[in-house]
Amino acid sequence: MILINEDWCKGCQICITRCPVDALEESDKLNRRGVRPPKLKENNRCNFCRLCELLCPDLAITVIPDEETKEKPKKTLRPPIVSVRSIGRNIK
Amino acid sequence: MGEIKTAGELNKKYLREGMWPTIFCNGCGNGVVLEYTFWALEELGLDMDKVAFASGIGCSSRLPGYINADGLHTTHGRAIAFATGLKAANPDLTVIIFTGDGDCAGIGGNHFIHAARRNIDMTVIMINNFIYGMTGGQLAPTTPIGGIATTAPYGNIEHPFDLCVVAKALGASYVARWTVSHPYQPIKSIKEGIQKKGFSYIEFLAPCPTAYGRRNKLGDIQRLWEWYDKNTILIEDYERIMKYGDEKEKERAKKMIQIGVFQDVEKPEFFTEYQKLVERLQGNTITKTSSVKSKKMVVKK
Amino acid sequence: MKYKRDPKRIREVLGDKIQFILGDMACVYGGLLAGCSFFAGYPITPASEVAEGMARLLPRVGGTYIQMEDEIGSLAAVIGASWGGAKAMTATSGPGFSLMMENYGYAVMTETPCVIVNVQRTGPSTGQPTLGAQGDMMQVRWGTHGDFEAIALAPSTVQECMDLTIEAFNLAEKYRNPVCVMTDGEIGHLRERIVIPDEKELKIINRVPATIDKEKFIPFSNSQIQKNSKVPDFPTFGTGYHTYVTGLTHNIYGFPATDKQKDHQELVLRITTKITDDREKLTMVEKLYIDDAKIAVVTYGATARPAETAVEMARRKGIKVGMLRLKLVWPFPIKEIQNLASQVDKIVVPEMNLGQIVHPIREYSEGQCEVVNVPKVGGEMHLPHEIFKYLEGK
Amino acid sequence: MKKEIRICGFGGQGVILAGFIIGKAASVYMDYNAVQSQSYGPEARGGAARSEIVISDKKIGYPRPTSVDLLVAMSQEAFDTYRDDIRDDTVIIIDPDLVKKHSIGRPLYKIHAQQIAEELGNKIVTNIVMVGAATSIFGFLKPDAVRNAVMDSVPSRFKELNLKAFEKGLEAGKNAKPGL
Repeated sequence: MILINEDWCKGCQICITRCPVDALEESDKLNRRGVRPPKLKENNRCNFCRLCELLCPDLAITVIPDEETKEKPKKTLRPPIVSVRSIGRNIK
Repeated sequence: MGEIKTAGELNKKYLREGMWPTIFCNGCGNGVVLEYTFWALEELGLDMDKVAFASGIGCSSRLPGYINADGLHTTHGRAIAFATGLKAANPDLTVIIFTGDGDCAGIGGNHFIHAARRNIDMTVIMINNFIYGMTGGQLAPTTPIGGIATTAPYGNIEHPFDLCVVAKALGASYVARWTVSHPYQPIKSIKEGIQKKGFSYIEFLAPCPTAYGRRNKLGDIQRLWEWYDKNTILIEDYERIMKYGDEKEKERAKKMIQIGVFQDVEKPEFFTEYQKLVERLQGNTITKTSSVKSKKMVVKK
Repeated sequence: MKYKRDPKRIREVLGDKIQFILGDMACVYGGLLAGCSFFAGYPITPASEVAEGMARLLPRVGGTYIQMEDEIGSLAAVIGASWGGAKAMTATSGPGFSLMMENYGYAVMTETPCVIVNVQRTGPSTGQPTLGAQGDMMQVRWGTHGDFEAIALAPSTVQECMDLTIEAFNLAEKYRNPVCVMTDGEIGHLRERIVIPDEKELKIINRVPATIDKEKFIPFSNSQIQKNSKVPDFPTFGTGYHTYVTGLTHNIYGFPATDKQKDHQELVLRITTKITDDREKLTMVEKLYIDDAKIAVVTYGATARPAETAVEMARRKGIKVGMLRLKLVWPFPIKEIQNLASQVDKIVVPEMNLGQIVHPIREYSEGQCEVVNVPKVGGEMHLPHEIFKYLEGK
Repeated sequence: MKKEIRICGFGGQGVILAGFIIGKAASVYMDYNAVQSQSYGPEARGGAARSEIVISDKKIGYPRPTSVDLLVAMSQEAFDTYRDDIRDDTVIIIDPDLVKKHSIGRPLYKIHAQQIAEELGNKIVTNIVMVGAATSIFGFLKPDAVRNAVMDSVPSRFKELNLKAFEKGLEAGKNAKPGL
């Protein structure tokens, strides 16, 4: 479950674009500022990684892991910027 | 970590009531840094009565206003100097400074340099958005070459200022740089910085969609955030490439901004050393500045 | 380290009760006696001896001395220390004082008690570093931007350098305002005898710390102030009040209210009237032969010394001359000047500048008598006869 | 009663300390009012330096000498620069080895202060020798008071040397006769 403090949302959509499992989308309703806060998609693979919660610049998202979920909440690690495998492949 | 598990509860604990939402623009990185700081404080479990925040002038300097703790919102560039006095008066306080690139590298550069040199126990969180955001997008000491600002309308020709290199050279105890786009390493760094007895400098590359992004073809918030991922390189990766990589890789890496922990050392801290000085002086019998009393006499006129 | 004022240790460190010391050093003694536990400064002639004295003595009484990177940082650190609960001071001279102007205004706006010793010299710019002058008497009053009231004292002797530094701390704590001790290169570099007051002779005022329930406390309002207090209680950082202190126009809770006319007006009126309401209580003057005087010298600081000699010379010649010395120059003692102007035919104002305090004297004498500007610039005190010649005639 | 004293010499010779000692002796140990001031600045080392003391039984207004009662000169340049306001009865003491051109048509006291100090092993105490000589020649200052002030003002490891210098100066002053 994610809770959105809708009036705090400024509509940057960082949560939507950064979600590793593409679980969020714009909602239909407009908030006080005239932006559409995010919501979980009908069918989503949210694994409660909490990235959206941490990245939201306006502290508007709270992720609450569902009680019945068997899957353990995961921590998202920083993806390597340069693939380590590619490094030094030309060493003679 | 304490009881608090969700952002909602965290915000209730650390945000000053009634102050949120912020004055920051849509997509601004300042709020993210604040959230990271809250998580770090929460994981450390500090008593917020004993944590004080200081800031200068600029967007980032408004952050202490949102935190439910003592906050000193000072004059432009001077936060570190104010914090020096605050720490001297009460060394039990954990002092955290929020500052921006203009505030810290521009007008406040000298205070930054000397606090790092003295190794005063404080944590400086510098939010670098490459621009003077609050005043509307003027050239900052950190603006990349070619960057457009209202006061560099034809592209910046100045060499940008890398404060991490400066802090490292001055021997600051802890120096790190991260982007706001990934949460875990920065939270860890803030934690380590606060725990470090000495001067800690943590820089965040944070987007300013309004004043910087818009003028530099990065107006789209998503693209701006992506820019940070594409243009930064972990210091470990950078070093590996410099050692083993081919010329092309090296060229590419050199153009990127290095991120990571640049320095993490133990070094005598100013007020700890000062305390030793006081104990040394007070332990000794005080050598009198004036005459020995028994010898004193007043000769009658 | 938390500082606790220890009278025994202070006396031990200061040494003999009667000493022959520099004016600058007397400011150090005054600070220590008042309970100053933090000094931040930057070397500048002729004020460096204050920093040197503090560096030598402060750690011995358990206080903290730090040499900052400039004067801007010095006053910043002093204000920071004050919010940390310390009695704090700095010392500087003209150019350094100019650099402090922004944070001086910050201290006024945030109601931060602190003391600035200004061992004045002349300018513009670097001017004459090694010589004394009264170059900043107007800068202290009008130097920072916006509306504010200054509290400034002007010692004429080495003893007063100590006494008025103690007084400066008392006023700073009482009114929660920066207080300046406007000494000068002449007095600062003069050695004279001082008598250190005993502990029981000392009157020490400390700020009132906030004790009200943390939920109910309003940090920047007069609504909760204690009886006999002029200012809100002080919510020292680290005591759990979670106060937000800003140089921006703020409301009674301390939060920015930059676009609110009413909040700004209320704030600025509160921080100025706390001082102007007490103008007469604050007035500190010394009078010499004023009762029957037809000519008066109005003077302050170093200039009072040759002026006094000149007045004595005139009295010996039977001229009815008196002297009014302002020990506290700001807030300006309006009533004293009005009264004097209605009594005498002429007011003579010798100053080691081209004329600064002569202006408010002229303003408040309201045309009742002639006001004569007797300037002397170039780093030398007036010779007594240079003042005396204005006392002859009429 | 008012006494005005000027001590002058090279920067670094200790003229300011000499003035301080005399001022302290008068104000702390003889209970007079005294003020001491000095020239200070870029010329303090290398050029002429001076230290001035005004002693009075009344409150001291103007803190500088207006007419000097005692002039002590320890360098030619200082002697030439700072003797413009002397009176006929001003007591003048010089070190003839340092102020070679001192024939000004009136008698003055000559104390080989630096020579005496060197005989004691360190010319650093030249100023204290002069203070001793000035004490006995000028006659106004009580030797005990000045001795106390000397002992207060020097580091403990040099106390003995300074005391010797003072006594030697005192003695030299007693035996000195004014000459042209």
